[in-house]
Amino acid sequence: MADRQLHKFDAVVIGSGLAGLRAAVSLSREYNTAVVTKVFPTRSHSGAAQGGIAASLGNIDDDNWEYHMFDTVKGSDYLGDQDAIEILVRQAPDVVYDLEHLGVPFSRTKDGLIAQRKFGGHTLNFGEKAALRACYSSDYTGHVLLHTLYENSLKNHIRFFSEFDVLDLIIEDDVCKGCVAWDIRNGGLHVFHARAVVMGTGGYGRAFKITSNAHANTGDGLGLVLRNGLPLQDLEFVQFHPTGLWKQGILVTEGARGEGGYLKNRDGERFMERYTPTLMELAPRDVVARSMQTEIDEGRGIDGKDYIHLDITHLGKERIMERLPQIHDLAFNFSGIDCFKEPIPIQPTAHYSMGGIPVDNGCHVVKNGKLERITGLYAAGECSCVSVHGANRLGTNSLLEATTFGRIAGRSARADLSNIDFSDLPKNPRARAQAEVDWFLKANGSRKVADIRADLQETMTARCGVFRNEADLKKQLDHVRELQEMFKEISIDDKGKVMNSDLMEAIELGHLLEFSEVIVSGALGRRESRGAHFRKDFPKRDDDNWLKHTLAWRKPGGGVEFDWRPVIITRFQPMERKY
Amino acid sequence: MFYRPKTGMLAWILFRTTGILLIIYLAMHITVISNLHNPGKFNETMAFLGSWQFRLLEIGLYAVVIYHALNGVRILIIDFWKGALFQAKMFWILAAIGLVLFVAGAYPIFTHAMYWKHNPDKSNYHIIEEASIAQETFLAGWEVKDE
Amino acid sequence: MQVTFKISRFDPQQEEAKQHYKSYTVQTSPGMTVLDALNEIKWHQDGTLSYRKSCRSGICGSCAMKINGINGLACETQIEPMKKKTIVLDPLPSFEVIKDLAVNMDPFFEHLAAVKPYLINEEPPPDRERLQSPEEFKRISDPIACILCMSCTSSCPSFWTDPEYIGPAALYKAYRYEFDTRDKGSEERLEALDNRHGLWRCHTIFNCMDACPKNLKITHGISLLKRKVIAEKY
Amino acid sequence: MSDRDRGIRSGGAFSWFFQRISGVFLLLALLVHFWVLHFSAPDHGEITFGSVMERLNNPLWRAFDILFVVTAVYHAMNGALLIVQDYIRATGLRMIVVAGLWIGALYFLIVGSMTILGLA
Repeated sequence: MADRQLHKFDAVVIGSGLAGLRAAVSLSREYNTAVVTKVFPTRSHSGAAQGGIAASLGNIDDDNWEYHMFDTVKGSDYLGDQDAIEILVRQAPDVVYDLEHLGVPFSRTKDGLIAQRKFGGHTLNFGEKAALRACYSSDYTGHVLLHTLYENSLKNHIRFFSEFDVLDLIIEDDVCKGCVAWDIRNGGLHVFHARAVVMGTGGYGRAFKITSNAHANTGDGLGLVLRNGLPLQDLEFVQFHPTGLWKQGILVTEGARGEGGYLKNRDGERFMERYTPTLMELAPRDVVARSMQTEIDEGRGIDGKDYIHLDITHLGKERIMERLPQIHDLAFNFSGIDCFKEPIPIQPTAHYSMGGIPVDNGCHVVKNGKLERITGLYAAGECSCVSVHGANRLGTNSLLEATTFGRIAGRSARADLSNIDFSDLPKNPRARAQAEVDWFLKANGSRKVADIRADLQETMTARCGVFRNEADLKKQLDHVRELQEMFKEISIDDKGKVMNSDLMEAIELGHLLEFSEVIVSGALGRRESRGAHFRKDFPKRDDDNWLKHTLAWRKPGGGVEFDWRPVIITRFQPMERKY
Repeated sequence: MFYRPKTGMLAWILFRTTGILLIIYLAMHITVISNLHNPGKFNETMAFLGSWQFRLLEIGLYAVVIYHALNGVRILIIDFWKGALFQAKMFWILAAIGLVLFVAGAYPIFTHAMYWKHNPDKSNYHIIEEASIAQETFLAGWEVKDE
Repeated sequence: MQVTFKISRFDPQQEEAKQHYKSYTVQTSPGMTVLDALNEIKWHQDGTLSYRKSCRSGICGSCAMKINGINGLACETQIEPMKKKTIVLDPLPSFEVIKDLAVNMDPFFEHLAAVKPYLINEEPPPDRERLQSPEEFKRISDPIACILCMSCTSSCPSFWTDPEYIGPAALYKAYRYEFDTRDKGSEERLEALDNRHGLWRCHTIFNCMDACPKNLKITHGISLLKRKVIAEKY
Repeated sequence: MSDRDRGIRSGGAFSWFFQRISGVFLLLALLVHFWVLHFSAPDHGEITFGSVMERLNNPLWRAFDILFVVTAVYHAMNGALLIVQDYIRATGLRMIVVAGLWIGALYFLIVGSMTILGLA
């Protein structure tokens, strides 16, 4: 009898965020494509991106890709690979036009062109003044991109396997042959046999307590890669977004500052003039987050508490409702704040992972610093590390990266597919995933998933957050390992197969614990401060020793193994990063 | 299945209910006026319908008509202008207008009913005979089967 | 404040599976949302409870459910301002319940696909963007914020009685493309719109707009679509 | 056409549009009807055979009344069909009810028109 839970597709895309869908839309033009995703496509967290997508269209300013490239390189604190960055910024206008042609509704200028706004770290003429570079759709940019790509997926008849959680990749002899996924709705393990697998599994903000990320953002893709003996790159670089709603961490777009919002401390002072007098509130995120944290740590938070005010009252009701309608709703629904009249309480929130699955410029997943590929495996978007963001990502570059490299991943796979045939599946491709599920469903220990997760998130935020130091990181590394041991003693309440979110949360926590060890180890190892990674004990950037990418493997018995990969520098030599 | 109704749903439920009541009324009304060919029965029926008890029912009918008509207007404003943006407010404004119309209209209906109640000698019963004579002039050639 | 959550439970794996209510007590604090309370219950009281959640900031549309008799997003609904001792949670009405508060979303997205919710324009695109004025953008700036949470369609009495009715969400999506100046697909979409399970099934009841967590002007959009079809036909 | 639609031809664009047009006409006609019959009538609004006959002698009034009846029956029938379409899900029962509605509509249409014309 045919195995009804065995599916064969030319290409399988894991994850249905911007990168995954963009790759799928590209692939589906030629090949039979499936998207396997643990949340329904339009529930993906790309939709929460608000502010914009960067491209040097020059619709308002006299902009060009070289300025954009310089800003991105400088923003990355020179850790970004400049060949990849060049691909990104040079393709940017075409990528945006392409999206517009696919139907994305952008806000417009008076002349009917795509409107552009200011965003942190984006400048004209190599740092002279803030540039209007972020194409946007009020403050729903990620949302409209995601929905438009989903709608194009419908047009292209892509097969969706929604609410299928991928538990394993099938990789043998450096060839990826597909993946194994758990059907969340009905239970059961499905095998997806494919010639090409594209990962677009997103980030891992849920390793932290205060985060702008969704409950789903548990970095499962990173865990899958680690378990298959592949490395992760630059995981210690975690971006903290300056403006998360206080206590919730919910994102308040940088566009709020791009439109002219102020940051104020308890004395009502626009404190950014002490840190970055040229760009003020529009400095890159790492700089603003650190400045805010410094204000808070030195007792100048509002009422001495751990938050700062984001003031947009002076923009006026009309402009807020036109350009930032979502911010108005978020502030009202989640903080009870009327942003027409009152400032919004905000604090830094874990937002984006610069690191991820190491890939070459064609989005092929590589297995080492020599860039040797895994055949048939691709990665794009936040889960990957090309690396275009280096040590710190500029706002609006993530939507750009996801769509640009999503398209590149799709195109690479299309090109490769003419040479890749289906390879035979192993005898029992489900074995490992089956063992995992069985173990969880039988787990009858004394610990709760929720407690271990809360502990991990709290300690990661406290010890591996905006500011880091050796003592804290060491303590945290030990603690993560302790938590990994505790995890072996968990139990879950729900033993069923239908919509078992208890099981899902346990699986997700397993991933979180594994790569959190890599994050902390990487942060402990990198004895310098660069971009989002700031060591109070090593506050200076150290180009002599640390101008290199971290590659980290998780050893089978536990512990992390490192290797390094040089940073590619083409046009811009490292220099001091000042704004 | 319970779903908490808000203004819009309330308006719609009432609209459908009054619609059904009006269908029933329409059927009755046509039946009644079909008696027009028989002046005797016509006046008899009219007299019955003119009784003050029935006039009270008529006031109810009047309310139903007002509601159905005004909500119809509301729907037209929704369908052909931008009424959807202020439909709830519109409902209450029209409700106020409806109330005024109702009081303005119900009062004369009711006073008429009272008038007949207190002046039974002036009610329709007196003109039955007169009308029966008139029948012949009007209904030349019409076969009167009843009575 | 102590609040009792009366939650609709249904587990198809039980023998003689039947929908029933189970009550949980949660200690609330200011700012706590219904989703926070559900998490509290799931994480510390009863792990077998199933519901969908993701962004918890009102943009993904996962956690739509019936809260005290009216559809909305659990993540956006603050508990204490409701001033209720008991809060009743049900799955979205009119959709098949998979387990507890999670419903089968397939029919909803099939209806959405029926209106061809994508830009139809066979003319080769220009090298740059297609032009569109700010006013033209403004006509679609409301519907593009739709998060497809299903609250509207599930709240619609017309949908309750006619599962084939494509529902307010799909109609509003159709509006989003029909009124996009770049779109040329009117004729292709007409088939799905101009029939008794399409536009004309909307009786302007406004449950959709009352339920919409994004406060979108759904019924107004549907009215404009109706007018457009009427104007083309008569 | 799916099974659920059997027995109903209503609910399309025409039905929607004409329901509104007929509604507007009915509203205006009703105002006239009410005014002429009830409010402006002498003798405290009594309706007598004589007063009705007098009015119906005018062919314009007759045309008006016939149009009124036709529109009212149409509007009622269309509304009823919409309600049936919503709430009666069993095909058999629905066909019976729809048939009943048609018979009723035709009956009242004929009776109403005959009444007005028969007096001419």
